[in-house]
Amino acid sequence: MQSQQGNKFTIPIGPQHPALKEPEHFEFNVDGELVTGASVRLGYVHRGIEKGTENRSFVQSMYLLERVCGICSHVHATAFCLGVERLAEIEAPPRAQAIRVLVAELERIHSHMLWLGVGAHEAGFDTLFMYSWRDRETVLNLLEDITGNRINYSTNVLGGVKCDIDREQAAAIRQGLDFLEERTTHYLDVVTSDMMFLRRTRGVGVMTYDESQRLGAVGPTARASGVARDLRVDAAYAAYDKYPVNLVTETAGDLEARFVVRIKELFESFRVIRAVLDDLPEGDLTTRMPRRVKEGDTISRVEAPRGELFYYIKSNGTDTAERVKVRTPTLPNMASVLTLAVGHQLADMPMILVGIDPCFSCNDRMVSVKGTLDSQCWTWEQLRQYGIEYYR
Amino acid sequence: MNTLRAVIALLFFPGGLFILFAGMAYEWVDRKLIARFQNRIGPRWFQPLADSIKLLAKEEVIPTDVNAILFVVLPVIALAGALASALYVPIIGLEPSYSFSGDLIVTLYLLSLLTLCTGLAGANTLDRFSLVGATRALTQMFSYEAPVLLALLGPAIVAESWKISVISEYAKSHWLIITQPIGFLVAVIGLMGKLEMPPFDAPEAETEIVAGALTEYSGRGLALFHLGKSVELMVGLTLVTAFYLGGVANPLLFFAKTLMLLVVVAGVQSLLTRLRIEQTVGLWWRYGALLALAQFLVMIAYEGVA
Amino acid sequence: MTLNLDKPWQPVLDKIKTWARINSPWAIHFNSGSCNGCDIEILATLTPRYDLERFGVKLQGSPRHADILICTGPVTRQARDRLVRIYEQMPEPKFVVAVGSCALSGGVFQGCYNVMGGIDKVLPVDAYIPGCPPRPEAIIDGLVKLLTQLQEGAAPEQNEGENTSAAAVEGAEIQLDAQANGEAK
Amino acid sequence: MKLTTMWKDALGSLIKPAATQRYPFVRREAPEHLRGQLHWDPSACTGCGLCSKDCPADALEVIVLDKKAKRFVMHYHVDRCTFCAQCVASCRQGCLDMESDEWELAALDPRTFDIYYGNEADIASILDGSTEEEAEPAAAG
Repeated sequence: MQSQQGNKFTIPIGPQHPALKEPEHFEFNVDGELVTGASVRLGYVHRGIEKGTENRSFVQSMYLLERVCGICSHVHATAFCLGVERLAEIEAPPRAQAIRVLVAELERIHSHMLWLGVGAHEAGFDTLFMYSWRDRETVLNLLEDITGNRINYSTNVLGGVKCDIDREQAAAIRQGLDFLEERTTHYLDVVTSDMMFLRRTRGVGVMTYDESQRLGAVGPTARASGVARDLRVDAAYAAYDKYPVNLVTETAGDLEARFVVRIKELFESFRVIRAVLDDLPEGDLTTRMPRRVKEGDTISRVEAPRGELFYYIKSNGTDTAERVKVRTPTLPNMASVLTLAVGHQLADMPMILVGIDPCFSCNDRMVSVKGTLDSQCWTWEQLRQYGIEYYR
Repeated sequence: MNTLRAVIALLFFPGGLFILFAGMAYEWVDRKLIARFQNRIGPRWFQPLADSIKLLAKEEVIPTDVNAILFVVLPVIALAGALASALYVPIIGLEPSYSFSGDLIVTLYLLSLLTLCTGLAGANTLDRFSLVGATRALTQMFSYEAPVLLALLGPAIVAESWKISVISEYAKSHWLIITQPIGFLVAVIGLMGKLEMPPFDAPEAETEIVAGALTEYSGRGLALFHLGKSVELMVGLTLVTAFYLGGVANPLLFFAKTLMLLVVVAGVQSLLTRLRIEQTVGLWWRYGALLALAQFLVMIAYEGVA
Repeated sequence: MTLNLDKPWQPVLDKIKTWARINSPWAIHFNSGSCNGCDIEILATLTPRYDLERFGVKLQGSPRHADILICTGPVTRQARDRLVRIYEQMPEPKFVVAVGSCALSGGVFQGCYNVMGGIDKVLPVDAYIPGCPPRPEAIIDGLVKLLTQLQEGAAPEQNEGENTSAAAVEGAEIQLDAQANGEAK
Repeated sequence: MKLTTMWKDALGSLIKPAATQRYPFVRREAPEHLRGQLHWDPSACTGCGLCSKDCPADALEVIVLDKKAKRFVMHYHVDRCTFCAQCVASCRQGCLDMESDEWELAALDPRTFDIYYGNEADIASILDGSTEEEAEPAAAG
């Protein structure tokens, strides 16, 4: 991917760079401090997960796909489970669906608070980073208490969920949410009124509505530009039809708007979690899931904290998927970074980059742009060979 | 006995060892305070010492294609400049070891040596982050140097001397922070800019250009630059306290005053977002320099009237 | 640097050096293909709840400043060379800590076509921290175990230093940018 | 627009104790359901191998020595385990348990990650009998 090349001084960011916790290589052409061009080289975290699912059973694939991304692991597993369950023509019990929603929203809280901290850190406001991560520990503790792990919860099994919520845990969640709600109100005040912070966010990296439509941005990045699109509202999955979500949009499209959208989404999450706890259906946690899944293919979409997550699953009647295709939200958002970068100061680059909440482990999928590769079925060996050549 | 006195002053007190350890102590207080502001425990009391010893004992990698002599010598000059400046300021409220009329100017230039060396060191290595860091460090230096000079000349004008000891003697009876608040502000903020502390840490902004000019330095060179910085922190605090906060006094009181100043500095560091380099320059020239000049005018007018 | 062991102050100097090294481990973090679950847990160890600065740990951006290379994730083909280069850029003495199941053995990614396996396929690893991801407490536990071992046995550490120093010199001879990213496309 | 918004937090935390846990010195009690090291209870095991079949990371091997006499040995690779507890969910006899507070698994030597559960004599026979076969994966892992 490239946008406007010039033969100027080039600043590389990545693969190892303190601004990015994940390896990815960006090159910014600068004229003094002004960025005149940007390009990215993806693929450092490409592991071949989609191909990997082809020699694993559905059960094993679920855990592999959960590790596409450590921050939004639950939504990956949920998307896969919903798809496979649809193929197998079963439906997880209502209690399981509600718990999926609950964990997904807790995860959204953890992801957004993490992002708030990272955003502040990129701007050089370490105090906000420290405090938001301190408060984030509350939600991680809750997740650890419910599911048994702080990250990569492995809540889902095919046909339901593993963990239940008892009264004590519900009380703990409510208590944690009260604390978080109070803190989140404070953070909303910080990102909208801190003069020094606003100097770094207001009017920086503006993406208009039209631009976001053209670049195909998704998730909170698009919602900050006024695009009212959220799968939890538009195509409610799991139990979201029972616990409706309100859309949060902003119109400014700059970094401040992205901060505000995400923080306001936190309030939505708090509300949804409380609604789930108030009205948690009784019943089983799992239904019986056949090991072999009927032949067919399906599409499964969920709203990850970063935007729309898309799964295509094809089964050929065995216990192994024939094809799994993942499209993660960072990839469509990545184009916007390169476009927005041009014309900004070098100092704003980390902020703009982080503004889309990038997740490169999600991002590094093999994508065949129409016409560049022959459309054919690639074997494991061919892919490995292609990988070796590509990375040489 | 003059020679012996000079040797002691250079090697042990107040130059040399004492100032090194004192500088590290101040650095620890600074780090600890920031950690406390961020609701953490923070480093242990010997942390800067351990860091320095470890770095000194570590391998120093000299990249190829750099001027090796410059690469090795620059950190030494930087530290030497900072150490030498300690001889002219009233460390912990004692009389400066050496004094001559006009030593204020010399001290200020000795203090700038660190930034200059950092800039040169960055420009010497071919690494791109170092180059950007060096550019930013020098840009920032040109922006704060003039206002800080103006701010420190304010006390000099009222004391009618360019000698640090005379000015601090004068300041003993006049709390200049009350009569020259703008000068005080500019001096403190200038000190932070000099030390590249947040929010003026654009030259070494970790998330943008890794470690700025010092990216390529490892081991000894890095240790010397770090030490130079902590010495400068101590000297700068001493200077500002002596000029604006009631001059030299008994050592304990003076120490307490510098610590109070450090609390303020640490607070500013942890509460403000990093400024972009063009915002820093704008801040200094649009507000810092102009305000300091305005204060000058008021002072001169007042003197003229009085 | 030659050590003359006849000098009477040598043991004292060594002790001071070891003390300083144990109390000031600066770390650099590289993700060579992890799902970033471990990355955020490593970052979390710096935040108020766990605060690794208590032990003098600082996360550095430049490999030149670091003593400990914290690796997460299985080694992918593309990240392999960068990982090795970062290791080579670090000055001696240096240590490698592998965090997370993937970094130890490849974990769930074993058998994926672009994954080479654990970190120890590429670099000599000094401490292993299993978990998916390990809790921040477990990471602290691993670091403390590594540091305790350094305190008890300075000897194996020095041997390792000699073994790897040749590689480091080689690395220094190649013109390196501070970051392993001047790669030719 | 305010100059700073977080001064209340900052000043407050000067008075309040830090949020830091003194971890290696004071150990917080792990949550009840924490997934730590896997444990195997051989009494009900039928050697069906579902656990190792469902394991996404091949961290489990059930070595059947004598199915009738119920002589099984469980070979558990901590370094491969993803702590997902699918094996616990898969086991129909409830032999496996992951809810333990053994999460301090860090080690300096990767050999400690190979864990055998079962009768000691059986383990010894496996270790003796298959040293040649086991040598390679042990060295690599």
